Amino acid sequence: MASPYSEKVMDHFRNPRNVGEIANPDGIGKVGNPVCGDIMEMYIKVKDNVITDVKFKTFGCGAAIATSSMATELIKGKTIEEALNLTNKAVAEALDGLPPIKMHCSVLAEDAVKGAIDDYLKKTTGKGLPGWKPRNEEIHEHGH
Amino acid sequence: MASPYSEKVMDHFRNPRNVGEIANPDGIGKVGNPVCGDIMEMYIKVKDNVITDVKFKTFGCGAAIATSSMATELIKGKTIEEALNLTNKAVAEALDGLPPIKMHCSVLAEDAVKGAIDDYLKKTTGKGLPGWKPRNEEIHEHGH
Amino acid sequence: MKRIYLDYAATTPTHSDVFAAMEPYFGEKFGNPSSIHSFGRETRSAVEKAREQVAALISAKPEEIVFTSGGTESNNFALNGIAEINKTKGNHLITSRIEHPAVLEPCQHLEKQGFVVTYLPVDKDGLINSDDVKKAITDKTILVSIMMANNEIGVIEPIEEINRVIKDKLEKQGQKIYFHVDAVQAFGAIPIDVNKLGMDLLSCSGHKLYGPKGVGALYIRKGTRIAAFMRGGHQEKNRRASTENVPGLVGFGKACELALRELDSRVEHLTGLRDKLIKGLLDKIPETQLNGHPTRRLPNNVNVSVRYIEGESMLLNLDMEGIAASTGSACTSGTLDPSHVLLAIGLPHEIAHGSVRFTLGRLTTQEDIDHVLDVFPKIVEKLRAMSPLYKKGGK
Amino acid sequence: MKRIYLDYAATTPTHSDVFAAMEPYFGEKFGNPSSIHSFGRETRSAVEKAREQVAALISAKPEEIVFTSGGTESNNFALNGIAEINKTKGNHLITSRIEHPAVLEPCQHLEKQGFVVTYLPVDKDGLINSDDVKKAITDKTILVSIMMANNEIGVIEPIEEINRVIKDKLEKQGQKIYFHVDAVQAFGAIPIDVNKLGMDLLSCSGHKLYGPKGVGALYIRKGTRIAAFMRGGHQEKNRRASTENVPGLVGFGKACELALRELDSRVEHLTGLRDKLIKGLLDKIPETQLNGHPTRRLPNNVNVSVRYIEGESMLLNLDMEGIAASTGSACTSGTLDPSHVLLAIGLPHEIAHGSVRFTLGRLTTQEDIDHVLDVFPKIVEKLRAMSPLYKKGGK
Ligand SMILES: Cc1ncc(COP(=O)(O)O)c(C=O)c1O
Ligand SMILES: Cc1ncc(COP(=O)(O)O)c(C=O)c1O
Repeated sequence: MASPYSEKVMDHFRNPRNVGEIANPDGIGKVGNPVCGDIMEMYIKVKDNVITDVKFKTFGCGAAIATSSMATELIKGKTIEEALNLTNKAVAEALDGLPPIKMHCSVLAEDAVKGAIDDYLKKTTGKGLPGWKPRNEEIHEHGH
Repeated sequence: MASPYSEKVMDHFRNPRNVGEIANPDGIGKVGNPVCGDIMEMYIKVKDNVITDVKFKTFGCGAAIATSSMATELIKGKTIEEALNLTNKAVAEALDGLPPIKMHCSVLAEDAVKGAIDDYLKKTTGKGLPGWKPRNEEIHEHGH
Repeated sequence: MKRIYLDYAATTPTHSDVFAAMEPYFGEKFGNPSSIHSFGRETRSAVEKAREQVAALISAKPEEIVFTSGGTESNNFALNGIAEINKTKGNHLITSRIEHPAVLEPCQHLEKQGFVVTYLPVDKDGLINSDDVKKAITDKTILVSIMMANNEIGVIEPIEEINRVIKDKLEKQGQKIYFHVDAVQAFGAIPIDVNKLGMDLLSCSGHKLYGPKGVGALYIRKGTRIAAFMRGGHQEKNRRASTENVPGLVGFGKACELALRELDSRVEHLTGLRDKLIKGLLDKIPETQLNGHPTRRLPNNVNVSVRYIEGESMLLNLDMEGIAASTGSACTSGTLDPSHVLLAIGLPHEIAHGSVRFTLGRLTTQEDIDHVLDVFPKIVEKLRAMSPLYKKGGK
Repeated sequence: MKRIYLDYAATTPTHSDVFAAMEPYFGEKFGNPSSIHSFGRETRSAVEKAREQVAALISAKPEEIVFTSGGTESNNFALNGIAEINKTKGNHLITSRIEHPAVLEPCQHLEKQGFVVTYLPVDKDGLINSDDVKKAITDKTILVSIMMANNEIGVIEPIEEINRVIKDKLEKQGQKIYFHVDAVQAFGAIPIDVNKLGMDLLSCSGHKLYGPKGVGALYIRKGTRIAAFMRGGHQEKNRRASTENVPGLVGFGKACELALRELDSRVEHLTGLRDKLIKGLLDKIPETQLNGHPTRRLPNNVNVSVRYIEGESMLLNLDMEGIAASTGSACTSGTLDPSHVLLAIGLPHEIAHGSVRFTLGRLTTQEDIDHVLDVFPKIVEKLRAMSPLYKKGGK
């Protein structure tokens, strides 16, 4: 029983922004797994602590694609700290909301961003994001 | 959930034959009771062992009225023995059938005839119909 | 011959506006509301609109409405669903002797499963006493089910008072007892506000208020846990599986919208006709009595007992004159016992057998009533003339 | 944009002849079939005619048909009703892993009440092995419920063989096991003869064969005892209370009449289109597979898995092009697990997530299929381009 998506979601689904890969990324976030039906990969390019470029690839439903797309827009040109402040709620709100059963997609998008930053920090500082791990496993359990 | 009655039933219901009482009857049969919602009274006039006149009064549903009416037609001009051979099935068949839940009305009609003859025999011979009693009580129980 | 329909409590004709609202949802907008494509989205929103229309008629929230296939399902759902969820808390149910079979039969079935049911009596007018409800409550009571208005004699029960008794139990002893109301006859016929009346569950059915047959709803107050009655797909938030009857629900919604808009004028129109018919019958036909409370009754219900004659034979004669009515006589029901409702108000069997119900509707006119008052006394006379119980010149 | 509907397994548009047959029963012939007056008699006979039409489609007797509100109710009724009546004889049920939720959920609910249910596996084509049924039978087995045709992958199960296994048990050991068949998808789509196939109960639903939504039937072989599911009035010989949905039943009957008349030509038309679509999809889109047996399948069912991409995103793209289809992906169902049917035939999760079902119907044309074969490969290409699982040039 799917509720229709908002116009914003459909816009990002129809014309996803920043699709693709970055050849030599400064960080890659890979979250989700095929069992759940959602996989997101996010690639970032960072210069002077600013995310100068970002691309994604997503296997997943309409909401997964739209949240990925929206997340890339929201962090492009932002500092690492700003990007880390991005919450899944903010992604969902920027899309004028998501149906309740699709909220996990926004979590995935937030996690993909965090994953990419974690990877970037590991590469540059040797230490990742303190205490961070993707939440999708957890959510998967709640979904049942 | 009542099935519609046959045309014959409706004809006898619309224009019941032999309605009324007989002033000085040779026999009266009274069967049924108000609890069940059916009461029949049958009056007969007998001459030389032949039923020369018959009338009825009935409190009851359409089938009760139609079966009373049909029963009077079927025994009028008949000998006592012929009248005693009248079965409820014969009454129902003469009416082109009755809905199953209404078959008890034909039993009542048969019993009203028997009751009137029983009464006539008691009056004339001092003994009624051997072993006879109205069946409506029985049927009432089965109806539940 | 012009036919006069006076059996609106049995069912009503679908209103032409209702039919017009339904029509596009058969061949044109036919998608399954669970589908995500455009065909499904257009029916999904139609179903949600219908839910709002139904909710509005009783001042409920749309999410408190679960659609069903009719009043019977709503009642079975409410009783079984509440009993199942709460069986560890208690096994006692309270209802009344004059409920519709769609409440009584599920109750009897629950008795076979170990539940205990109290069937409250009513007074001679058909009214349930809220004190009786109070006295019947035990610490094992989990559910009270009382109808809002009786389908045979039209009496309107003191739902608000009964609810107060039940809520008292919660406030004073902390015992939560669910209150279900079968409002199938009252819904759309008299004003209902679930918040003022306070019940937890309420049953209604579309075909009693100029909506289509085969649809109904169960109002379930927010926060009420209930076991599903039909299991399968995720429809109705897992509370009632099965592909939605979209045109039916759209029609039901429309019927509720019309009922809400026209409620006052319908009540006024019907009350006038009802009282005219009651007065006319009692005046013109000796030894006739009204069944059910004279004023605390549905605006459209007239139920009379006519002594010495039987209900079905009156109905058939009325039908021959083109007048459609109903009876509480056993003869139409497949059993030999007359209406349990008429027996519950204390009528002896032979008088209960001799009752007729006229229920009026939107399309009933003064002329219709005049016609009945002209025809019916003659029918009574004819039948009394052949009744062994009736002795001419009064008994 | 012209819209192309390819989701006939979800629901069908009401046939115009069906609608025409129903129309008079809303506002004009609206009586309650239980009423004895003329308004009731005309709808009573309409209901009985509909019963004959439904019975005729499966070579049953009219009195073996009980009307319900749809396939879900028929399934719930059959499973609960047989389990309840026979619980003293045994507590074991057998069904399959690929049944519709309207069978699986009632089974799970019966498990909570102490029944034991065996869920049989299927092979990679979706077929149940009648030997597995045989092995699963214990002396506590009272009911076997197997669907005739699967709603997702269209596979047609060996009902006649399974019935033989069950009847063997009766003949050799004198153990009566009831056989229920959910034929909601097969009914009107392929020939069904209840006497040849031998089941005791069979479920069907009106809206899957161009009849209205909200009506269905349960075939109950003569002599089969079953507990009522809805209790109340005496409708359907006490087996299913509630005022009959007269227009719905009339429409359902008409739809069955049409299906019977047109069955052969529908099968021929659909089989041709189905095979064209299957071939076209597999030819045009690399790394795509057909789900369900290639020939023992419903004439209108095409279910394919497209690697590396997810079902809902395919559906939304199809919908943007005006094409309505369905998916076994979790994303439409409110859970995260993909279709239990696709998992049961052994698909890994990620492939199950990437499946699409096209179901064809009376009004589907060659041009529609051509259009899908033109549009869909482009959608796949677009989605694969953004999939992290897809490495260009094949992986
Ligand atoms: C009071 C009452 N409850 C329940 C019902 C059952 O409703 P339905 O026939 O729609 O199932 C009716 C009507 O028959 C009724 O009058
Ligand atoms: C195989 C099967 N069984 C049962 C059902 C349930 O039917 P309905 O939606 O009419 O209740 C469906 C359809 O959704 C089905 O495909």
